[in-house]
Amino acid sequence: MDVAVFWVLAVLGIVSGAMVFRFDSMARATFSLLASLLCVGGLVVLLGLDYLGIVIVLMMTIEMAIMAVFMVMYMMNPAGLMPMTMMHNKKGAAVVCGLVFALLAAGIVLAPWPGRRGRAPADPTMDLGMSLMGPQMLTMMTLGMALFATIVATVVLATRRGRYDRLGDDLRATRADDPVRGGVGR
Amino acid sequence: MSLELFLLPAAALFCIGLFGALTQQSIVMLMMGLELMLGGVILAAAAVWHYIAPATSEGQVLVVVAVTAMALEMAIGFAVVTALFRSREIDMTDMAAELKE
Amino acid sequence: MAERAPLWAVFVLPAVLVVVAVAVAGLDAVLAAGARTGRIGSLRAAAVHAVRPGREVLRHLVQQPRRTRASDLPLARIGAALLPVAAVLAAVVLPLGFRSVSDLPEGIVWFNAMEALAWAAVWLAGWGPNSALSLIGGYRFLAQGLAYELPHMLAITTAALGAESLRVGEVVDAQAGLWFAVWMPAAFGIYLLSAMAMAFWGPFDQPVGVDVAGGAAAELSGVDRVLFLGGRWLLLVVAAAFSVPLFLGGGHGPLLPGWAWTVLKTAAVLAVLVWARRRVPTLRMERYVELAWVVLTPLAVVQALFVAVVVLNR
Amino acid sequence: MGLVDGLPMADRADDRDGLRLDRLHVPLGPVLTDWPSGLVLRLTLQGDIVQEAAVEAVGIGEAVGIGEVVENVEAVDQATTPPASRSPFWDEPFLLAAKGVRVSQGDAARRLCAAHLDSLGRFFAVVGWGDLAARARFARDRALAGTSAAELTALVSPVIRRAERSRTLRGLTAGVGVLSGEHARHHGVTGPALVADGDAHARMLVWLEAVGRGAATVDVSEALDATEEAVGPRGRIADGATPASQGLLDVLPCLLDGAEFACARIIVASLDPDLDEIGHVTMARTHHG
Repeated sequence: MDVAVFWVLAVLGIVSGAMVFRFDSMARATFSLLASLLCVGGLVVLLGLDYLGIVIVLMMTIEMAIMAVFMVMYMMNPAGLMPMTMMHNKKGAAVVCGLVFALLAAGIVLAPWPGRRGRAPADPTMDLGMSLMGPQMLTMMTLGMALFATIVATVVLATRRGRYDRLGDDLRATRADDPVRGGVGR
Repeated sequence: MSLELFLLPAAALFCIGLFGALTQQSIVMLMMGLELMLGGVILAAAAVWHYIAPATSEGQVLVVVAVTAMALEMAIGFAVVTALFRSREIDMTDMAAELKE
Repeated sequence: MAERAPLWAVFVLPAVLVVVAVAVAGLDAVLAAGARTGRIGSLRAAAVHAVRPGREVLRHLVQQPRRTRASDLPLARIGAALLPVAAVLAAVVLPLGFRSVSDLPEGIVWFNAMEALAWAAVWLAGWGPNSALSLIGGYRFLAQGLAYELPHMLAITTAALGAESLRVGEVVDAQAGLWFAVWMPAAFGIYLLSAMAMAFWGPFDQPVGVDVAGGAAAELSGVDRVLFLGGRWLLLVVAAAFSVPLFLGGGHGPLLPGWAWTVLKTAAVLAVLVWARRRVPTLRMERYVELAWVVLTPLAVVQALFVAVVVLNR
Repeated sequence: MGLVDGLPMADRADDRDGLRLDRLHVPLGPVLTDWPSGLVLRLTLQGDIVQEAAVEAVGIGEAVGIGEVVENVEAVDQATTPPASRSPFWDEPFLLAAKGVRVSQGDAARRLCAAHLDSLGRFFAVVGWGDLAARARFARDRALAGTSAAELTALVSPVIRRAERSRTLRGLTAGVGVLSGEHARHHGVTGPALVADGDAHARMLVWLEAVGRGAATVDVSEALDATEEAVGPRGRIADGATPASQGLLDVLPCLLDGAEFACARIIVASLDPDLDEIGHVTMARTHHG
C-alpha cells in the first residue's frame, strides 16, 4: 500500500513539477506547481511526519492561490491564449541541470548511507514542539524575527504611500486619506 | 522503500526547479523554480529524518526552516516585483539586469 | 479518546453530509420565500419551497451546459469538483458522538488544510470560464480568505491549546465538564464568523454575490454548477458541525446519547447561522479585512494568551 | 493589441495604485439583475477596480437618435414603440398634473412611495440584503395595488426601522459614492441625491424618510397643485427641461472613478437613474422639433 502511494505521489509530483515550465497559461502553471508541492506534502506524511506534511499542504494551497493573483497581475498574457516562450539560455540550463541531477543521483546511489539510529518517537509532533521550544529555541526565534522582518520589508517595498501621504504633513488628519476606506471607521 | 528511493525524486524536483530558475525570464516564474527546489529540499530532509536519525528532531526542524524559507521567499519576491513594476514597469529578469547599466 | 468507526462509515459520511446540506438549503429556501411578506405562510407552501433546492439540482442536471469563449474548462471543472471533495475530506475528522471516520492525531490542522483547498477551488472556478464577472468573484474569495483566515486559525488553535492536543477526540474529552464556548467566547464567536466565511455563504457571499451576477458560479452550468454550489452547502455544514467538537462539548450532555447531542448541537448552530444570514447585508471585504486584522486578530491573540495562562496553571 | 479567439487582449494603463496593470473593457448592462434597465456603462476595469466609466447608451431614445449601434434586440423593440405609450411610469401622476389633469395628492404620494420602494429594493439587493429587498418589493407591489395608508405604513415601517437601525449597513455604505450638494447642484441633480448631500447611506435614508412620509398620505384625495413645481421620485419634473435622471447620469462617471466593482454597483443603485425619463424627454423633443 505504502509503496503504491509512494510511486503515485512521486511520479505525479515530478510530472506536475515539470509541467510548471511547459504550460503556457499562468493559472495552469501555478496550480501544477501546487499539485507538485501537495505531492511533496503527501510524501512527507508517508515518511511519518503527519503534522509537517499537513502544514505543507495548508501553506502551499494558500500560497499558490495568492501566487495565482500575482501571476495574473504581472504577467503578460496570463491565460496563455497566445503561445509564447519566456525562456532564455535554455540549452545551457538543461546541461547544467542534467549534470547536477547526474551528480546528485550518483551521490545518492553510491554514498554509504549510515544505518538507522534510534526509533521515531511515538508523537513526532510533540517531539518537534518540545525541541523548538527547548534546544532549538534559537532557530525558532530566528525564524520569528525573519518573519517579522519580512512583513516590514514587504510592506515597505510594495507600498507607495507612507504615513505622510495618509495623514497629512503634520500627521494630524483625523481620518486617513486612503483610496479605499477601511471598516473600523478611523 | 529506502532512503535512496525518496532522495531520487527529491533530487529530480530540485533539478527541475533549478532549470526553471535558470531559464525563466519572468521573476514570478523564477520564484516558482525556487519553490520547487525548496520542495526537493523538504522531501530530502524528511527522508533523512525518517531513515537515518528519527530519534532526533533536527530533521523536522530543517523542514520547518525550509517551509518558512519558502514563505519568506514568496513574500519578498512579490514585494520586489511590485516595487520594480511600480517604478520601472519591469517583470523580466533580463530587463532588471539592464537597469544596472 | 474517540473510537475508530467501522469502514462503512467512509461511504455513509458523504451521504449524511448531503442529506444535512439539503435540509439546511431547504430551510433557507423556506425562510427566503417567507421574507417577502415577513411570514412563512401555510405549511403546504413551506413544503413547496423546501423542496426547491432539490428541484434546482435536477433542473441543472438535465440542462444543456453552456460554454464561454476561450475558457479553460478543465480548470473550472477541477475547481468545481474540488469544493465538495474538500468538504468531505474535512469532515473525516468530525466526530458523531465520540466516533469519527478517522480521528487523526493532527485533526485540527487537517481540517484547516482541507478548508484551505476551497481557496484554490473558488479561484479556479472563477478563472476558468474567462468571464470578467466570475473572475471578480474568484478574486474576492482570496481577499476574503486573507481576511478571515488569520483570526480563524488563532481561534481553532485556542481550542487545541485548551485541550493540549490537536486530536479532535481529545478536544471533545477536555470538554466533559465545561464547554470551551463558555470560557473561550471570543474564539467561538470568531469561529462562527469564519465558518460562514469559509463557505462564502450568508453575509460573506461576496464571491458569489448578486452584484456580480453570481460571481465565481456565474458561468458554471450543469453538473459543474451543482457540484460547486452543493459543495458550498457541504462546506457550510461541515464548518458549522466542526464548531460542536471544538467549542460546544461534542457529544457531551445529559440524558441523551452522544450522537444525539452532536446532531442537536449541529442543528442549533446551523439554525443560528441561517437565521443570522437574514439579519445582515453582505460584508464587503475591503471593510471587513480591517475589522478582522485590527480588532479580531488581537482579540483572538488575547483569548489564546488567556487560555494558555489557564492551562499552565491547571 | 491582438485578437485571440475573437476576443481582444488587455492593454495597460495608469491606475489608482500606480502599477500600470492590464485593463479590461467591460460593458455593464443594459440588462442585468437589480440594474436600472436600459443603462449601459462602459467600464474600464483593472482587477475589480473601476478605472474609468462612461455612460454610453443613455436611454433608448438618445441612443437611436445619435445613431448608436443598438446591439440589444430588446432595446430596438422598445425604441420602435410609439413614444406616447412610453411615458415614464414613475413620473406619470406628476406629468399628468402638469398637463392639467386632476390628480389626487394621494395618488401622487402612492406613486412616489412605490418608486422609492422600487429603488430601495434594488439597493438592498445590491448590498446583499435579500430579505429586506424582498420586503421592500412586496410593499411596492401592495402600494401599486392600491392598499390603504394604514396597511402600507404597517408594511413599510419594519423595513424603514431595520434599515435605519442596521449598523452593519451603515458601516458598509458610509463613505461610498460621496456626492456633495454643491457637486450635485452643479450637475443639475435635483432629487433625493441632492437632499441627501452625502454618501450612499445618506441617499438611502432620504428614500426611507420619503417612503415613510408618502405611505401615510396615500389616501389623501385633494387635488395635486398643478401650479407648484412638480418633484418626482428622481427630482424636478419640468416640461421640456433636462430630466432629473440626466443629472444623475452625469455625476455617475466621476463617482465611479476608482471605486471597486461592488462599490460601483452600490453607487449606481443608490442614485438609481430612471432611463425612461430620458427616453421620454428625448422622444418628446424630436417629436416637437
